[in-house]
Amino acid sequence: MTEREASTGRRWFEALSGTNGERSGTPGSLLIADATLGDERVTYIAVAPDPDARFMRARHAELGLEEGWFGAKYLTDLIKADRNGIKRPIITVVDSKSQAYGRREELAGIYLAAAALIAAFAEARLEGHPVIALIVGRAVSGSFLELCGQANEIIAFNSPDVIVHAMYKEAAARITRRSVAELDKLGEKIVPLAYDIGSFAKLGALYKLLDVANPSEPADATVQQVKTVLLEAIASARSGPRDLSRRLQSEGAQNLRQASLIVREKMAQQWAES
Amino acid sequence: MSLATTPEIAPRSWANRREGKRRKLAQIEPWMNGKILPGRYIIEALERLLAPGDKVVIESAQKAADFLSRSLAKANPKILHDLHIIIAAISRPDHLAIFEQGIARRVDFSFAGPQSLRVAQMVEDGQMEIGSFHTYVELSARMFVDLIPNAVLVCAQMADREGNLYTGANTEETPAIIEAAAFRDGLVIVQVNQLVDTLPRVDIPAGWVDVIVEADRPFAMEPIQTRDPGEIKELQVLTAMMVIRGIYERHQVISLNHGVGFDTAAVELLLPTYGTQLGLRGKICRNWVLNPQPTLIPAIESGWVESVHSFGNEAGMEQYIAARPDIFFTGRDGSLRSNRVFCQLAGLYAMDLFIGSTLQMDGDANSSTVTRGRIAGFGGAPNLGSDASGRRHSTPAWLSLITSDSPTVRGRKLVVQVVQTFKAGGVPTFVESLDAVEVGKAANLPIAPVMIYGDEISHLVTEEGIAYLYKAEGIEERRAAVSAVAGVTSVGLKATAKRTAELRCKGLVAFPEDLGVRPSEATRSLLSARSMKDLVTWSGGLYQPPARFRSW
Amino acid sequence: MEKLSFEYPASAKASRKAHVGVVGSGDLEILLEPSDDAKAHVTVLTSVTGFQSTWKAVLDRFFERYQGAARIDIHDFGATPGTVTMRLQQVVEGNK
Amino acid sequence: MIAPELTEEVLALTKRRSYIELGARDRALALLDPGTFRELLGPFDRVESPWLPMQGIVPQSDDGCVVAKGKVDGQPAVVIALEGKFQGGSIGEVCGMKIATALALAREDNERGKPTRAVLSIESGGVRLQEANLGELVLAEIYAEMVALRKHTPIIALIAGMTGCFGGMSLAAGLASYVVMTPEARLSMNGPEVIEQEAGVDEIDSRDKPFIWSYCGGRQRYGTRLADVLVEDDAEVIAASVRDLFRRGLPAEVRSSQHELFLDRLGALDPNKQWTANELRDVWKDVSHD
Repeated sequence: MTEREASTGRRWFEALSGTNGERSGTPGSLLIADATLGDERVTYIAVAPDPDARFMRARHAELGLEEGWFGAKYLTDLIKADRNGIKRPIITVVDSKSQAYGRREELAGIYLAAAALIAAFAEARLEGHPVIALIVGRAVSGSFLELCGQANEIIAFNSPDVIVHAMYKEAAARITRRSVAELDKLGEKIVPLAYDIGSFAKLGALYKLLDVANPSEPADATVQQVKTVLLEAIASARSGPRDLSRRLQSEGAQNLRQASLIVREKMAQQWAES
Repeated sequence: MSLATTPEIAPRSWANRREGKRRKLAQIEPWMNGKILPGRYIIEALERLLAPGDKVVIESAQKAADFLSRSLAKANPKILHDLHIIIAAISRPDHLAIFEQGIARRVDFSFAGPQSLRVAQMVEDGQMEIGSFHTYVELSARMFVDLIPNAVLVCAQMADREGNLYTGANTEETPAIIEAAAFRDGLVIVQVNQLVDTLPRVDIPAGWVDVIVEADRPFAMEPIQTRDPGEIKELQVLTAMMVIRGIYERHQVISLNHGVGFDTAAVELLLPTYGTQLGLRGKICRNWVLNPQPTLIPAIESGWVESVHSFGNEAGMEQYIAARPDIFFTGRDGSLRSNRVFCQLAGLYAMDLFIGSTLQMDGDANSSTVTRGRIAGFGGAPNLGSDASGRRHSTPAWLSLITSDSPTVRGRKLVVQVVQTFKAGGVPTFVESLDAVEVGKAANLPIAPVMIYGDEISHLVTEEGIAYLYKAEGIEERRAAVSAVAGVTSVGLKATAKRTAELRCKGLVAFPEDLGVRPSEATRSLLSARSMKDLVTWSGGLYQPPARFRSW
Repeated sequence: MEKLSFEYPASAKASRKAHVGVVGSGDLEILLEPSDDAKAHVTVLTSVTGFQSTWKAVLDRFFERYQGAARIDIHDFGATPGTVTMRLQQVVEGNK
Repeated sequence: MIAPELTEEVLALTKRRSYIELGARDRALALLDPGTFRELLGPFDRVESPWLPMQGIVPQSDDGCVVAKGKVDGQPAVVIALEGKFQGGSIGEVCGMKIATALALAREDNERGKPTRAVLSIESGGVRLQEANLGELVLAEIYAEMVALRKHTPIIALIAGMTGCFGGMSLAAGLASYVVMTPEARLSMNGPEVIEQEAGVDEIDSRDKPFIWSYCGGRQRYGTRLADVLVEDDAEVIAASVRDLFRRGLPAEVRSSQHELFLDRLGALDPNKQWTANELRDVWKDVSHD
């Protein structure tokens, strides 16, 4: 194996788990490690760059076919293993470019690999595993949906390098026939369009927006700081509901997801009446 | 009687053209193997065979001799310049390149659809000089009178070693173009897709051909007549219903030509459903002058159609045509025999009706597809959409347009325009003055490029209703009838309720309810085929749509 | 995008709610609800600006024939006047 | 003139009612037992996208999503139908929330012993870029509800029309208990234009329509057992296939849980070559866990 490509995600994964996350039998891009956090045994998961990935369109920290299916299988086995014991917290360390874009991927049904991984995280949450997403870098489109979407609690670093979005700016500009400058301008006015993590936080889906010194280079102090927050998030997940309803109860959602709330309220009312 | 000749004066040569042609061919003799020229010499060969000032025909309508036009565009403009190009359709970037390079300057043409913007620019920039706009058949006619070519660059599907040509399904105007050169000592240069030992049939004899070159790829072919039924709108179903009830049924239209477009495709697709419900099968729409448009398949399959003669082929229809020789003109090999000149002639003299569409129409019913900033020209519409006053045979439809009881009156062809009052984007179809008038002035044309003149149009159909313009007595009445169906365009807003009521009473204007057409029935479910795939099903799998139309 | 409002006199209350169309390319959506005053109130939200007089002409003609008291909401995505008229006829069909 | 005999295929074509041609509301009507359709948050509730008008885009009164309660095969059901003609069936806050809420309410029915089943009729290009991050969030909520509901009752994803099923909604199709497709439908995560943009025209030529349908069209997805049923575009036949699937009950193992099978399928592929659709079918034919 060639030397591991450095990335913010990999650095944080290694700093938190104390291992490089390599496991025989799973792809090199899929980092998985069991570690101790406080008194807890937790599992860390990340998708990182791997120049040797079997599928060439998934070598730069993309969620591809293998990342999806191997990740799903691992999680499903983990759920089984913990069935009668303590439900291990699962922490994703997220700095992944996007889903993989390629012909082979579409032929072999990458949508299903993604669905499999999402289902596995959702099952874990429904089974009572605290699922925590720690966004340290990119969580765009498929990488957000697959690694963060089903988490009980999402934590993001308050850093200009952290980005949560449906699509990278250049591509979104092309498709919506706007210039990048126009997109930025719109983002100032229309919060869900903005690319900065502060705006995303306003939507109410984050457990915490975390200020970390030098977020791309973990240090002892910042690792400790993050671990503390992770433990809080785990406790919060354990005490909270097993669905995603908290995202809608947040203050941010009360401000910016009023339409969502109206849909929920009115439909429930009409459903009951019909 | 004897004629005195003076020995000092050299006798006039009566074969300068023949001599010139011989000399030119001698210059490429070393490269030739019989009539076959290896493709790698084509650019140099064109430089030797053509000369500045020559009139050169480039074949380009549905099929295009694109290997030859691409090669001509690469010629050295120091050797080859100021050619006069005669071309039916300026359709390809390489056609424009020939002018940009200065290889050609003057052009006589018919149509410039996809390149119409660039053509307008090049005229403005002085890179291109327009002789005249023509209709297709008119341009072919001039090749025998005052635009006799020095050379023609044409295409065929195959040639044999002797030089006989097979033009196959897409014969179009190849025979006419070649005839104009071959019999007046012009050079006949042909690109072929394939050299073979035995041809399926001989369409052009070797004796008319001078140079054959195998193209680097098959000649370009655009499926320009294919309309996807999936894109037909409900309003087009409504106008199609009105056309069938208010025109075809009323005038007993038996022989007809459909222009290309969704409006007419809707009519074709309604025949097996709406037309059959009205009990009209066998009574109308039997003999067609039309390319083998896929939207005609359901009408053919349900027994509406007796015959179809075609201008050219339509890609993907080959197997279907071969399996329906009772309907289409086919060679013994089974492939379509098309011929644009004969088909235009049939459209002029043997049709009960022409129906087509336009981009603009003025209050007098003059129409044009020329709009600002574009020099598009016309294809066959002006011919097909005109009444040939030299016609002498009569049919019920032709006679039904007689409006006077003079003992020497003649009948008239039905010339129908079907339009929506507004085009997409809120652009009105009906305008106070055609853009063509301005465009004509700007391009220094002697007359405005009108496609069909108002007095030629017998019927105008819009989503509002039908104006039976042939009944109009005088220009004022024609204008009023046009306004009555022109919706809320500036032309339509001139209509008054009172005048329109009078015209309805007189039978000059009919709204859907006057025709027994119910707008609520005008849904897409009335179309006998609603998708390309439905057309394939109707054809029993014989129609094979080009890739761009396949979504399954 | 442009928002336009029109008002027409009406003689009878529209009988019921009706909805037709879709806010898709070249099409429009129309919602019709009975109104208690003797008027037809039309609001148009259109993606194409600068066509106020065309809208007025289309609606003027339509309300020469239709007399229902109704609140009519139009969401337009570049429909031609012909399409607008067709959808208006559909939405009032059986709703005189 | 004598009426010629039309082939059975043509006769069937002339008789059938196209499902693809139907709008979302009529699709829901076609899927539900006659007389049982009751729309929730219909056009007159006017719950529209608040975000589109802010960007000068005309909203639709149902935000492109029709939710209807009723019965399928006599059993309580909810049909969720997306309208491909409005903003390409894209998922914005309101329409996404309508889907997630309908699924949640169906789950609550099931938890209370009422076996409400769910059909998703999908026409979608994916997340609505004008509502970007809210689209992502509602998608996550849709997935969460699908995983919870499919434990109780089958969820059928029905992909019929020309918009196809892309982006975020392709993942929803991946989470469904059963997938029904027509040959015209496509099911794929990334649209061909996006892949061409990201990976070049040699990877995917987005204008080559036969090629695109060859890898993600209904025929191929059915041929590689990524779809359970392939149906012709006929509203009655499609409704019947939905009823049949519900009669099957819960699948032994939903597709997104078949890890071993799909890992074996991936293992059988040579990652160094670009496979054709037929090659994939051939290779996968031999990888079976039945």
